[in-house]
Amino acid sequence: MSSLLPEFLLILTAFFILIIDLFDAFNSESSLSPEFYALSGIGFSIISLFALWGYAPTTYFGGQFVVEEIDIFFKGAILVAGFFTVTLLPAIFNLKNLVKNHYPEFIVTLLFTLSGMLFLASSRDLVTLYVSLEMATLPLFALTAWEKSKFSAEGAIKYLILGAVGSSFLIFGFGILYAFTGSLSFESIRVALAQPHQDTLNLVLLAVAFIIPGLGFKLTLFPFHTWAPDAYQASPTPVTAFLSTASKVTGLVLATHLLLRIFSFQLKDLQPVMVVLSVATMTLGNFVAMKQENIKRFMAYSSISQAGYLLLGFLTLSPEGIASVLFYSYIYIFTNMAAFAVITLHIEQTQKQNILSLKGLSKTSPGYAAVLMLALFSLAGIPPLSGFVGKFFLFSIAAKQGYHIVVAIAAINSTVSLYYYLKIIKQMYINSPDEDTPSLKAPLVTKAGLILATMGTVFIGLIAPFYDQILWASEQWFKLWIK
Amino acid sequence: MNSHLLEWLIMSLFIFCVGIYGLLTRKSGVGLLISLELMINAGALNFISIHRFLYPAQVDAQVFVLFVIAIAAAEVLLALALFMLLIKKQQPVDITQLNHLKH
Amino acid sequence: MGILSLIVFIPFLTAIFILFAKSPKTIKSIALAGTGLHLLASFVLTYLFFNSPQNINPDPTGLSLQFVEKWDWFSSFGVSYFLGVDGISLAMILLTSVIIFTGVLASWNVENRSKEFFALLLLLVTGVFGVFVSFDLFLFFIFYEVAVLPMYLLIGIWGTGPKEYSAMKLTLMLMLGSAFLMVAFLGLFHLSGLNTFDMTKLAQVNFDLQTQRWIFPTLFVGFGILGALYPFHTWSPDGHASAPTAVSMLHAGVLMKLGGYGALRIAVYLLPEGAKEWALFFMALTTINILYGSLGAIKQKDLKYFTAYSSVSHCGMVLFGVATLNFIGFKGAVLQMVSHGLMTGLFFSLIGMVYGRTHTRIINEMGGLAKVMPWLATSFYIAGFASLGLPSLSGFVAESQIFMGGFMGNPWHDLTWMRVLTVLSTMSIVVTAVYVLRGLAQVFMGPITNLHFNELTDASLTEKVTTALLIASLFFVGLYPKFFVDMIEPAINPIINRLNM
Amino acid sequence: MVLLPTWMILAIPLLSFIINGLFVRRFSGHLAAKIGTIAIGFNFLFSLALAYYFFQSGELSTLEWHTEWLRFQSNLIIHIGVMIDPLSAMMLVVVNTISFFVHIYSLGYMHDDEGVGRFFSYLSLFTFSMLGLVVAPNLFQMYVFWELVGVSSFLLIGFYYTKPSAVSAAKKAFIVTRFADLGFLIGILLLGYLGLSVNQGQISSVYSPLDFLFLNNPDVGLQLASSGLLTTGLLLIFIGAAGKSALFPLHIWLPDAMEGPTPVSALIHAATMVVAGVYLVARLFPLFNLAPVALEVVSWVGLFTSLFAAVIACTQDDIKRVLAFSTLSQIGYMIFALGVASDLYPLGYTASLFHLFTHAFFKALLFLGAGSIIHAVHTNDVWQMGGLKKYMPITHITFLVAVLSISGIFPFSGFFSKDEILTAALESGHMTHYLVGLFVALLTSFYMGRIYFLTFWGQSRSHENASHHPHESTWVMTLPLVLLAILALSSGWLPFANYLWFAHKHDHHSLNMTVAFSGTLAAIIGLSSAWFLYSKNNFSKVQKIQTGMGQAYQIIKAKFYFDELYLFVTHKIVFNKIAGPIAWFDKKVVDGGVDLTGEMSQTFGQKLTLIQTGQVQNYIIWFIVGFITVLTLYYNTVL
Repeated sequence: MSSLLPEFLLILTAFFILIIDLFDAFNSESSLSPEFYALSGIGFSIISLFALWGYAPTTYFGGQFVVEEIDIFFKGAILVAGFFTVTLLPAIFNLKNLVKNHYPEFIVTLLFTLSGMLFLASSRDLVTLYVSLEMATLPLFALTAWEKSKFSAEGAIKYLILGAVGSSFLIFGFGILYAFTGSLSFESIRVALAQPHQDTLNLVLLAVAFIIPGLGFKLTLFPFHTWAPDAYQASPTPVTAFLSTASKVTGLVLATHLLLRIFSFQLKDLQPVMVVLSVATMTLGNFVAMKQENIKRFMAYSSISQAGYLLLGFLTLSPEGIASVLFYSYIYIFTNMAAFAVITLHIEQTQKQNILSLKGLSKTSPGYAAVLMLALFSLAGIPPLSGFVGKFFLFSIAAKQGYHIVVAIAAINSTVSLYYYLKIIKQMYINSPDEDTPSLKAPLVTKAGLILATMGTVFIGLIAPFYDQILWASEQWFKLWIK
Repeated sequence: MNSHLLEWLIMSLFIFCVGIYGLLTRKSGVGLLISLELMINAGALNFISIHRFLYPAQVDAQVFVLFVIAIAAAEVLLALALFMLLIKKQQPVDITQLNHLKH
Repeated sequence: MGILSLIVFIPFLTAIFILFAKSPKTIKSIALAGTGLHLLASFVLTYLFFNSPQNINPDPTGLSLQFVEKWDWFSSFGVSYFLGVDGISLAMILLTSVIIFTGVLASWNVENRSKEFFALLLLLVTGVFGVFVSFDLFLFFIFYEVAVLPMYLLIGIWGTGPKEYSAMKLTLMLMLGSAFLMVAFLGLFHLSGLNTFDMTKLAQVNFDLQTQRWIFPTLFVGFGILGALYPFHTWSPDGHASAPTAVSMLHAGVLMKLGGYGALRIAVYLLPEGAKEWALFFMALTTINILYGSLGAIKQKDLKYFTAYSSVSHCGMVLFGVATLNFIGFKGAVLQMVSHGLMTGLFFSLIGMVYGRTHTRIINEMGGLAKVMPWLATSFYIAGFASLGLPSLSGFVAESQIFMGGFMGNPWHDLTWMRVLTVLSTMSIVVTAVYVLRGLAQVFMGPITNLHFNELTDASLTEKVTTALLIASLFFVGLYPKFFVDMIEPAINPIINRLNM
Repeated sequence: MVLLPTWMILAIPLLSFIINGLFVRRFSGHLAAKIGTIAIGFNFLFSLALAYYFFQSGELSTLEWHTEWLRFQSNLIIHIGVMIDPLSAMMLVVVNTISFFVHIYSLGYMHDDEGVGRFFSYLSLFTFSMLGLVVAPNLFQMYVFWELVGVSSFLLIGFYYTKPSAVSAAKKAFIVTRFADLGFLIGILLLGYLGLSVNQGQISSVYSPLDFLFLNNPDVGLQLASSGLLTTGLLLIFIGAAGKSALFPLHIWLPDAMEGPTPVSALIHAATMVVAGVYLVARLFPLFNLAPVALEVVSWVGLFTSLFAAVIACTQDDIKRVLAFSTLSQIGYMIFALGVASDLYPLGYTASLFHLFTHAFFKALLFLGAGSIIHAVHTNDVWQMGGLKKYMPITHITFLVAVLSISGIFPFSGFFSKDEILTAALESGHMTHYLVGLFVALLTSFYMGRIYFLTFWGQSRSHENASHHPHESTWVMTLPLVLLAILALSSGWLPFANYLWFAHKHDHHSLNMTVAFSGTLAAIIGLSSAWFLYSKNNFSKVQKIQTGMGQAYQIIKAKFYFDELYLFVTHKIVFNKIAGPIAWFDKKVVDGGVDLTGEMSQTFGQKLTLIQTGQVQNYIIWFIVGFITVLTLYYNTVL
């Protein structure tokens, strides 16, 4: 039972907060504000997650729910993303009128999404996969529309419609897969797909064609990314942060299940598709980000381009591949969260979302400007920050497969990405602020989250044992599974 | 792969395409939801027809379809809630008008 | 924590200290103390290098590195923190410590936001030192990009003229160069079969000709972009013109040498067959580089563009020396790196001083300054004579080696072609003489053009120390080249043996 | 071995340069002047003693001292050292004497100039580099000091740096010589390469391939000659020599070099620097001997320069320009004397060096004399002088001695050295060289007579008011004049042949009567026609001749428009047609290319933003497009 503990703790905290809200207990002065409960809930679930570390992979619900070392790392990443998102919340929800802007409900929805994502990581058959995927995505539609701004509804609706289209493609694809074995578990499908005899070959083709868009939607790959900019812009900044980190990691989890656990024998033939998709995503993400004015929309395209880099990790069926993806996703979460912390404070306190409004931030609040600069440099992949180390390992996977041209394109793309990151740094450091701009003030919790994220951005890449542990975990997984 | 199953698969593919066509042409929000439902149900139909012809014994497909239906319902619910938001802000529930967030 | 890690991280620690300092006075003195300490450390390193027992690498094509520090970092990825020093790196460390010391001195009157200025400057120099001592490609790449990145802020915030445009262009082009390098390094790593980034091990691998044929040009161009190779040099004139004095001193003096150093140390050493295929092409390209740079300098109006074009031509000579693929040519390339570093350092510091007084860098607007500032005029002339290759100054020693190397040819290239290219690039000594004398005569000689030049003052103490130190080192290299030749020759033997293998 | 180590001869001027240059000249210029003069005086005595001991010891050549300077590779090491042999001993004496006398003279001439300290430190720098060039044991060290001499001449010509004409003259001198040094450097590289290939044959592993003792070694020479590249190498080196000695195509800088103070012209542009080219050809003569084509070129270039310069000298008005062209013509003499020499008729070699020896004294005397004249009348223009005989007796007498000596009248040194050159040309069968040589001798005596009569005879034509009469210079300036006059007289009698000879030492046979007679006749004709035209004040006859020659006279007077030609080539062609377009090309095309890529990616990004139309329907279309692309892509990879 213990390996279900992380998910269970989250749901328990969610209900606990609901009950407190029921009795309207938050308004009284004595009680702690809701995010403390959420933070402690997530904290406990992280601790329980890593307590599972030593035990051999444990299976529940007849093989539908399995916790392997690799899943522990994926779940860890999701929980960390959730943790940071919660630290951002006090910055935007002014605690006086909790009831009016439904702060406790926001946290509850968030916790439900998180638990859905954790279930997804351990699912081993199509039903659990689909259910937990929807459990992870549906609350997000609600969270995107939380703000009372003019366009929040529009963004949420677009997100929902495309989400529905994506999941319908997914279901159709799963249907075709079901035709092969009659059972829904990944393992049996994978084995069945190992030697598809001639006439079912085009069926496999159709299945793949239907499933990739579903994955593409979740991972914001090129043709399926169109929802992301609008959804990121419409939602409140912490949710944008959550979308760009946690939902990105969920996409990676989905990719691990689909590409490595189901289509592992088709991976060789899928390489050209994946290469085209990743190059297209990178290039689109980087080149469009150059022309963006709005900060949130800009971060959307930046995260789309990161998805392009992450896809490179799936080009190979080797432990290094999944290890570098995981390593980079941890780095990406810490970096993005550091960046979003400053952006949330800025947008919240100046009510302006235009990049130009960042003018002279280094003079008004030097500390936050330095943090944002470090985060952006890490996103651009500049050593000695950890973004570079992560990207280097990812590109090395593509180079290992001999795709040197792809590595070249990716390298050029990261130079282009440096251009638009430097544009922001120019605003902050070179241009001078208008006279009266006040310096940014941050609630204690957000400041703590910010410091933690910055420490992660700088040090994760330098600490070798962290990567070695991830690599060991993926080797265990491959050893256990490729036999 | 007997012929009957093929007919059903083609039928579900056809419904799927109708759904897509509906999505692309409908202006009103509700029309959109209907075509979304069509697409999701086409997927479910797919499952049922395979279950009926190939693996009548296993019950997995039915479990899957039940979940699909439930989740589709949840999505529709959410969509309607969002439309309510639109209406509260005096914006018409017309998808083609919703183009303020662009480029 | 060996001496090499000390050498690399002294500037970094000084930068950290500076962040805590308050008044500009203390900031500058900490920076000066740090770089002074560093200068001392590099002299101690040189003393130890010559006197401590040399561990000679038995295999003739292997590098014999001293003071090696090697710890595993990402062991699964074959990445290790591998520092070592041989003749070439030591020469470059000496150059860099002199330039950063004089650079800090030259920027004594930077008032606005001097804390960030000195911190970034020292961060940049940490990267440069790191490159010269690291022998693991991954570590090399990290230090390589750390050296390039502060440039954007340094030029962007403290620069003059179209500073944002040139800062952005400079950073992007140099980053593009390092993109080339990343592709090549990953290619080397994966095609070598052994899972390591350690340069000494990669040097034992004989890559097949096909891979060498595409990796070598990528590497050479990647390094060439920083070393102002012909078509990719456009960032250098704008970059230097807009950069503040110390930054352009450091950049032209030291950073552009990373290109030459990398081309020699990595491109030619790891891929000898690729070098044999491509060297003649790059030799032709660098000949254009040399003549084009010097001819371009004649018509320049602004003193900084004038020096920037001259350093494009001189850096072209470094890459020309590397492309000759023979013993004398390589030694000439390294000597030219040292000599050009000192020369450009002196030139840019002087321009900074003159600009500080006349507030104009346009050559025609100035005239007859020698009467008013004799010290600056004489040091300007010494820098000019060094750049046109007057004997007894470092320029001549380096250029004669490069031209002799080019003339001697190598067994793999057609001798007459090399002779033609060498003669063409030797012509640059005349063109350099033309533009140096024209420029200096216009600025310093002749009657005083506008009147309020009369009350301009001559060099202050810090300026005198800067110019004296640089001029002394120029004369030292020019008069007693044996010191550097003995240092560099053993380090070049492995590269030559590898080519002859 | 002399009482002091020979490298002292180099160290003393260098020391005086450093002491004066860095420290003393700030405090008192005059002290610096005195230090410089004493140092060179010591050098003068030391070189005399050195030459005396060397010629006593009768050795061929001694490599006194050398240390490794620059190592190219193990078998190509460049040494800095001092080599004494008859040629360098003679040159040591010449350079040190002239330099010493010029130093004394400058004490007076530069007395009231505020940059006197700077002047004397530059003079010591020049002497140091000239001596370094003279004693160089190898070609590379000679090139090093060759450049240092070039720099010191640049500094000295541009001494009055506030005068724009002096600045451009200094620039022109340095750039033209630098252009010639390019040829010299390439020549060195070529000879170094050839030497290396010969050296592999281990002829003599003691020397590095660029040492003179190695290059002049007969069997090495033969091997070098067989390689076919020797002639090109030597011609390249001759270009270097032509640049420094201002031979025909590269002569334009010498007349402008007169912008410098007169003592500088006397020292550098009369006696020492300009003969460096002759010294270089003489030093490598055994090699030149093996390349007859090169020798031919040398002789013809020398001949043409002497004729060309002599013709122009007759038309110049500025006294220093006349002397400059006369130097050009005399150096042409020395060069063509070397050109006609060969191992069959070695007399040309000795004659050329003998003429170098004597010419140094009387040309320095002429310049110093001109200096004291200018000092007195404050103008260079010959037409504003006249009748100075009465006011400046010593200058007049010494000037006369020099004029007679250069024209080649009997007892004076010029007669002997010029006579030997003409005999060498006659005996070695170069008839044209002999005849042209004679004609040039005539022209020389004509133009020398012309300026002598114009300055010293007739009435004073100076615009200054009559009351202020020019007075004789102080003893400090006249003493060197007298000493030089004595030397100009006596140096002719020195038995030069048995000190300096090539191939075999033939005994000093008597003068060749026909040459002596024809030479003196040419001199007398020249002098008398000059006396006839210029001694009286009415110059009607001169006007008649000038109008008679018409346009030709103007062309000659304007130095055949060579200066304008060079200006045209450098400014119009190089600066505007090559450097300008390159600067433009770099700004617009190469820079433009980079900016273009920037714009292109910006517009590409702009186009891509249009995918986000905001319409949900379009997003779904993109979704389906994605589906189709995945389908087709996967289809053609699998099937």
